[in-house]
Amino acid sequence: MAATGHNAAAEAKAQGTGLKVIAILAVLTLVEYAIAVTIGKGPMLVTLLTVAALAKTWLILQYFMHLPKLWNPDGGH
Amino acid sequence: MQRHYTTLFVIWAIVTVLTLGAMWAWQPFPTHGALEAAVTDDAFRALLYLGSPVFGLVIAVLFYALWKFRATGPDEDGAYIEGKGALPRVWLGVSAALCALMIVWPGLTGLAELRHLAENPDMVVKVSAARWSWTVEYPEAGVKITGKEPMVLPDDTRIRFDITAVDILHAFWVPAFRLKVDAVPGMTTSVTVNAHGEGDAETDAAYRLQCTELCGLQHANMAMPVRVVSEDEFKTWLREKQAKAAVR
Amino acid sequence: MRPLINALVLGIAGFAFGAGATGLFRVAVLGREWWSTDLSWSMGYPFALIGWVMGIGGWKYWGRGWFGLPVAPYETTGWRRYLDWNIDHKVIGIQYIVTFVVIFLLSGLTVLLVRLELMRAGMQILTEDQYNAAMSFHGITMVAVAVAILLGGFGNYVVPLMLGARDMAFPNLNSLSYWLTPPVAVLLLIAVAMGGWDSGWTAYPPLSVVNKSGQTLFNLAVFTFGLVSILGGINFIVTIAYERAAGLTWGRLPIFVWGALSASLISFFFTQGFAAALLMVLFDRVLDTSFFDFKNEGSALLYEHVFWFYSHPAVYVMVLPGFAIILEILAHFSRKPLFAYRWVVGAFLGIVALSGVVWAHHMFTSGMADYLHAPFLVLTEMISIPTGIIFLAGLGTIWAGKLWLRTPMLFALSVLFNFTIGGITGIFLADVPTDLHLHDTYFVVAHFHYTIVGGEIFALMAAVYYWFPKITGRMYNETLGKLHFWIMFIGFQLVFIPMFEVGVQGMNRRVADYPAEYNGLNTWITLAALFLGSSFVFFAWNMAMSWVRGPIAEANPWHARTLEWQTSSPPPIHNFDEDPVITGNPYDYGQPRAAAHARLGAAPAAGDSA
Amino acid sequence: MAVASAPAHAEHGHGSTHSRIPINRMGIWLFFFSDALLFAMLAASRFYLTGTERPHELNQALGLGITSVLLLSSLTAYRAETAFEHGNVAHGRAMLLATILMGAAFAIGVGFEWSIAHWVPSDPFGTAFFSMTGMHALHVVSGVLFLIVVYVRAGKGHFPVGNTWAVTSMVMYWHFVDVVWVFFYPTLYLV
Repeated sequence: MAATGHNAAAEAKAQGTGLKVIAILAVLTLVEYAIAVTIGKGPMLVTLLTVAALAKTWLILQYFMHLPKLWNPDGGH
Repeated sequence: MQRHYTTLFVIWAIVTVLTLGAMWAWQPFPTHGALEAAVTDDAFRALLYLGSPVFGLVIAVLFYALWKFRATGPDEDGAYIEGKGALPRVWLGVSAALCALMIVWPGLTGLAELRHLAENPDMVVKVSAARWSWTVEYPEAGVKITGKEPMVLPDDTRIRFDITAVDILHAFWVPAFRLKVDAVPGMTTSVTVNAHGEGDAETDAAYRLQCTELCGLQHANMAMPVRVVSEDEFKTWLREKQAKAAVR
Repeated sequence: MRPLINALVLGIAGFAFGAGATGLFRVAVLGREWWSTDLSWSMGYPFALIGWVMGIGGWKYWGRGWFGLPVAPYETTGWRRYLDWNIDHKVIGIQYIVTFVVIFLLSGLTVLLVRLELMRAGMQILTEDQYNAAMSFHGITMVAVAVAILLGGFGNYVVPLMLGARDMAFPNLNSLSYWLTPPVAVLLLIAVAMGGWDSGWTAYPPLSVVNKSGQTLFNLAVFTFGLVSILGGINFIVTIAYERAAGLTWGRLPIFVWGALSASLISFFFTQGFAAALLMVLFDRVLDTSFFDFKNEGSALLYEHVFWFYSHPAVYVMVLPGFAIILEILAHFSRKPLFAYRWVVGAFLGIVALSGVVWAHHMFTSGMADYLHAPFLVLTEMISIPTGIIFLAGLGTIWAGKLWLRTPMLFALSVLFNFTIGGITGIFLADVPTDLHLHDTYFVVAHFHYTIVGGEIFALMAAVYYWFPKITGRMYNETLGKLHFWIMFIGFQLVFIPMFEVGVQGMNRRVADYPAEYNGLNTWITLAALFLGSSFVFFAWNMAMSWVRGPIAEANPWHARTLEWQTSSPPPIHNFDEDPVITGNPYDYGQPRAAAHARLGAAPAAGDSA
Repeated sequence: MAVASAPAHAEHGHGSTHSRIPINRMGIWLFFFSDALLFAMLAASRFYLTGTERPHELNQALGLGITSVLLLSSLTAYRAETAFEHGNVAHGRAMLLATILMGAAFAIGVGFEWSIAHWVPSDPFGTAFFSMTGMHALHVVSGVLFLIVVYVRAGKGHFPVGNTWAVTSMVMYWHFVDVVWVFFYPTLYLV
């Protein structure tokens, strides 16, 4: 099974998704760092950082941890 | 069925009246030593009276069911009543209304009254708690007392206590005054009391400054006697204290 | 006995490893004494816990599988199953029930000591230190019993049966949860032997930070217990979501399952609050952090917020299964459908939701910001609305029923009485003006005993008598049962009604001594407490004797419709010989045309006639 | 977590009638949620104690560095899971190894941060900093240990296509640890 059932196309597609997600995550992290450096402190910074962290969490939950499989076991990512 | 409900209603009325009577006769309160006592005790009474018909209803249904709806085995079934009709809605409406009433009165109104009574105090007393004793300071007179010496307060005066602790949590409570607040280290909490009527710890346990937040070994004995005296007597006492402090 | 010995040996070895490694680090790197009670216990205990769980069978039957190694076949039979790792939910349920009944009785004896000390003003039989230790021990053990016995004990035994499942969703996790509880009891007893801790069950800092070392053991024990609670909660939620028999829709679930689900949701959502609070105290004690050290900008109020964020919802973990059990029993013993079933489910879920937003009513006198008083007053009093619905269901169910007054029914009816008093007096404590006087007085003690003992422990007794024939296959003695009920019921009123009065009069709680003015009522309370305590002699005697040689019980002595009664008593290892199919509602009494609740395989279920 | 791999289950529960995977998945998600609450309490305490100020200058380069390493390890963990699901064991193991190494690097980074910290645990920020990073590092280290077990088992061919739940669950745990850091990084370094 291990070698013969190897569905190369599907695997490549899934791995591609991972690369896209990590790219967005990296950008978001850099954005976080950049706004922290530029704004310094205050409620605006806290709000923006919260938004960025929630966005990152959503990406990881959705694509890396396959949250949708909870209610849709066969589908999702 | 009609007959059942009539009898139930009569029993409910009787139980409620009896409960109300018992609650009216019940006098558990310690001495009224402050205007605040009237607020809290009135709220207490109001809740007792509001609770009586509720209590009465439960007792009446329980009693009636035990009296009339008995069986000796599982062979016979009761009436098929699913409770899907209007009753739950009515019950929800009535209980929500009762709840709203209790929130507003005596809850929020009492809270507002207490806040009103706390405005613009006549004098400030500083209280400091430590394991396991109280230290009370009259900053204007420069008098400080501690240990088992009584804290003396003037009658008919609005007194704000500024309370803190030096080590761990304690709580300030004089049963005659009703109000209570924690003594928190690193923080000043306050409680305002309108002393009303003279009293002495010698004859009345309600006049004691009792710690009510568990503070370890001697928690139970962490109490300072309280005396409420007339304003003149209070001034005399303060002067004596000042004189003694000067000699030392 | 083998598993127990293995567990003890590995537990001690684990402790030696953890504490030893820490000691070595302290000597070699820091150049200090090798032993430091707080730190050595904190580091030794986790390894002791791992050793204990592995020794009892967690490694042999479960852990090996994680590493791809073959697990041992399970061969233990008879009573030895109860002293071994076992994944049968029925065995685990009995383990919980017996363990916590024993702790309950032990804690009850402790409180009699406390009451004897309080019989007169002044110190008589205990020192202040011993008093605080006894009072704290009573507090935490009874909280643990109240949290675990209904959900862990009867929940484990009955819920899978009611669902028509063969077991819980995670049987090994279930066994792990149970086997984490003996170390909790052992740790608390060692803490008492070391001189106890004097901060009560609430363990407020800064006292709990500067307290003696028994506090560290307390924190470790209760942290472990929190883990039990969370793992158990997760297991119930998943079981109820995924292991229901065919045809068992959400609208057909017996109400006890809903109670167990609601309580599990609460312990799952909120227990981490207590865990976090205990962990912070532990950090302050052993790692020199300053969460609560006011000299370093720490805050004692932080603990109170985090602590009550769990510990208020915890009371619903205790009483919701209690309510559910009595509603169950009221329906079966009145031979009537449960009144307003859907409303009750709504009320349970409403309580789950509200429970998370009322915690600060424990803090009206704590010195927290003034503007928080009014909102928490409003939210807290709103809890009376769903609770009222539960009362409607109870009263509506017995109305026009055919009440069969066996012992379980008597206990169930008494809950309605007790909780009325408990509920109404709760309003006094939610109401800020009265609470400012009543907070931390005996009024509070009376109130929560009326809710937790009156609401839950009476329901527990109802459950014990109700399911006794199912669990043991034997019938209890009805006369002894009724005697137990009447002594307990009357004794309970005699103890706790006067406590309301003495509290209002000005006696504060958790005191070893009090002004002589309160002598009269306290003497009365102590004598009544001895009377109340005597009822448990009848209970223990009845249980022990009936279990060993009571008359053999039928499969369904109460002629109840729910699923657990449709299998043999006690049930076979996989609960049902054939997987049941649910075909009707659980409480359709008095309706001749109603479908049976369940069909077992092809054969018609017993009790269909109902 | 690797609940399903215990054969004792097959005879208990409904075994063949419905799949264990959705049940295990629900269980592990509930565990994550519950554990997340503990971290949330710690993070909330940090704001309660020190407000939204950052009283000390932290080593920003180090912070960004270890954050990037942890984030990147989520990608390798994801790639490992996907590879195992498609029977690509060799690639899966390589990616697992990369994840383990990056996880270890993260833990070492935190240890280094601790050693250069110029604040102490009794300082209010130190209280929050050490307890939050300590709690998180404990999860990282246990995650690394779990991943090592999975790595070794994978080498023995324990995870053929269709039986990769043990890999999936451990990888999910790893992502969870990463999500916690997604919040802790700004909370400790950036605010």
